[in-house]
Amino acid sequence: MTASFLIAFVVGGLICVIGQLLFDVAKLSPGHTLCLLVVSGAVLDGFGLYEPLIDFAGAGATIPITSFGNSLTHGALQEAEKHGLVGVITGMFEVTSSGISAAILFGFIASLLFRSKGRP
Amino acid sequence: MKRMIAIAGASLLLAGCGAGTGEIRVSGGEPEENQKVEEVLKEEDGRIVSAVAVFVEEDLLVGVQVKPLSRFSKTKIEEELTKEMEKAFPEETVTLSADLKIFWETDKLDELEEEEKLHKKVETIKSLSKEET
Amino acid sequence: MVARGVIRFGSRPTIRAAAVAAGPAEKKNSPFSSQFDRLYDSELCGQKTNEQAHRQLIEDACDLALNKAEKTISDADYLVCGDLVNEMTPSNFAAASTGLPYVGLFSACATSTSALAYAALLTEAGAASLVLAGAASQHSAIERQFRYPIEYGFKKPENAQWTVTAAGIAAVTPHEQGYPSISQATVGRVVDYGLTDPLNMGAAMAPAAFDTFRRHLEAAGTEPEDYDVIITGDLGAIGTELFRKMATEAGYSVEEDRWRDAGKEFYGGDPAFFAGASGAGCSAAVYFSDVYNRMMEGEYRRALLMATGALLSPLTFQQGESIPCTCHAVELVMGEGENR
Amino acid sequence: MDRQAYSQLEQQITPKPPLAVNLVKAFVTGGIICAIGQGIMYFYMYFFDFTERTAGNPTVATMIFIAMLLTGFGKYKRIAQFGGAGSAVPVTGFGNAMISAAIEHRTEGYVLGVGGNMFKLAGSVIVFGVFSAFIVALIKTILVKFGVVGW
Repeated sequence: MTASFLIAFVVGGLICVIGQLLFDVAKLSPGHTLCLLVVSGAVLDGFGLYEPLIDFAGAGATIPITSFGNSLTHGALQEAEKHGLVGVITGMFEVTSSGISAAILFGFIASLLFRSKGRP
Repeated sequence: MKRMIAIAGASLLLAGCGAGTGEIRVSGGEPEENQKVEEVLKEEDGRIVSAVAVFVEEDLLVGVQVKPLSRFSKTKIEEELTKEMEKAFPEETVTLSADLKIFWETDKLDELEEEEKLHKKVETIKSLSKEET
Repeated sequence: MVARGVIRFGSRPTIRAAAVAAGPAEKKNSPFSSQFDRLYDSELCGQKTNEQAHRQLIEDACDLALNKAEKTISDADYLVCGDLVNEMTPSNFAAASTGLPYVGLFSACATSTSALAYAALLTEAGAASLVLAGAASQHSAIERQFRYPIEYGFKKPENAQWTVTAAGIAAVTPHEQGYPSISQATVGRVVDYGLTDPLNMGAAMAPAAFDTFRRHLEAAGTEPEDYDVIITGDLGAIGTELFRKMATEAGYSVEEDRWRDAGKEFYGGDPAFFAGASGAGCSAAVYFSDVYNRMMEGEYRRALLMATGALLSPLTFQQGESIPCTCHAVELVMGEGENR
Repeated sequence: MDRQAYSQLEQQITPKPPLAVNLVKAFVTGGIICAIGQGIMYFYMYFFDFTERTAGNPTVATMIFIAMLLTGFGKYKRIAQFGGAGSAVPVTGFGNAMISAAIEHRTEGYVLGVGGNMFKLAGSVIVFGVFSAFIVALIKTILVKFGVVGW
């Protein structure tokens, strides 16, 4: 049990290290970095590699933004398996990442509750 | 921050009370059936940390925990074991999962006395194991 | 004409008074805060939006400057100021509430000196008996326009600068004894050395500062030693170092104490603010408090104010353009100095 | 000083980001966020009917809820100043991008301000996520059709 926390910590941390390398070494902006990571998540799932990573690392693989690309591809592939090419489009929206809906929901709630605090 | 650590800590403690490691527990069946389940599971011994198996009427429910590094091939292990179990028990409906939740729930089956609750629980476990994403 | 882009003011218009209004981070962290005339405890200055707060700061600075000059709004003839928000709306709204004839100036963070030069021209031409001139910035309003939302988590590099929340306004009148007067101004050229990092503004602006510096000194026939202070606008720690390196290479001798930079000093070198301060209000706040006061006390008899500005927009940056920069210089003298 | 000499000088003087320190900070921050996520995941598995496979969704939503509180109280940007990519890469960073934009633009009203600007930063992530998922799924489906690979 403790092992799974450790694994989540290490795997999640390593994905963030890749992000930091893209920031500092490749000099990408945060936006470019996140897009790149999402795309790599989607591609990894295309090769069937992301699900095993989730099995292995749990939250270490589902919490980083890469999982977002994975779940979109995964949804599309699941539907494609059942309905062929049309499923590619419908599946993607059927399994909309809960991250998006949560972010929209909480973003709106936050705009009702909070104001930006300004500088430290 | 403090609250988050508290939540994480609490769930860590709660999560700590499943079946012990290195243990294979089988119940609910005839002694030789139980023996057979253990044998099948032990063939996989390199990768399985602990397991619980329960016979309930027509059903055989198995929850296994695989070693951390073997989790990469969790789905494969599940498939292989299910096949072997089905071969060993052709009359039973085998529900086998390496999911921690299924493991916990199967573990709890033993404590249930009432027929109805038991039946409900079995159905829940079976449906949980089929769910995807 | 003295030289291209250089104006010598024979009538020596005077800065009769100057005032600064600033926000909470300035109150807490700036070594100049005791010299500011009004300090707010909230970034919003009691208003609903950041843009309204921005406008409030400008109005406050105008009021305070008039008070200090012992004048009223009806004595003023013009308002000349600017800021960094799109179309300079905070300045426009402040101008609307003062009701003064108004010229909005955009020179980015160099607006404090371009406004002073413009005000001196109006006075020199006999068109004004009192001009309010200055510049302002409000951290949140500027930051969200040029960078990210305020609460967005993003690691600022060490070369980043912080936009200040401050407005500085000077009351410029025809020559009066006993006040600092404007003797010469150099209108900056736009210099682009091809730098593209909007989080390293100081480095982008240093060449513009040096260009104006050299042109001003050549036209005035002076050496750096002739000035009690040469103070750039918001080059920050990195830009200042680059500016000094450029000057050294060109054969000028740099004197640490006399060569100041408002941005670098604004937050007292606190590493929490990285390379220092920036924003149109940064140079205005320091010029119209610390530098002005020191001139009034007689510590500085001759000062060269060189506010620098980066003339980019988020659009040009995203289109991959480099950052064009400028620097306007204004020379202040106290008493009947030389070079009349 | 010409442009080239200046740009060399500029590179010399501008401080380089301390790579090793930044990587360690990103690793630790990201790791802690993921470990907290793991805790929340176990919480959902233990108290509700979620399996390892399905607990990811409520976990992500909860993490974004926490990100909302931290963003609203002005703490997230401090975590980010320490953690760099460690706080940007987890979904909490995605949430922070949307939530900060929503808070920022509430002065322009809920429809044009909050609604219109919420996706200002995070929108590109959604666009590229959906588009790349489409391409990947399309290629794979076609390959399967032609029997090149299996599901």
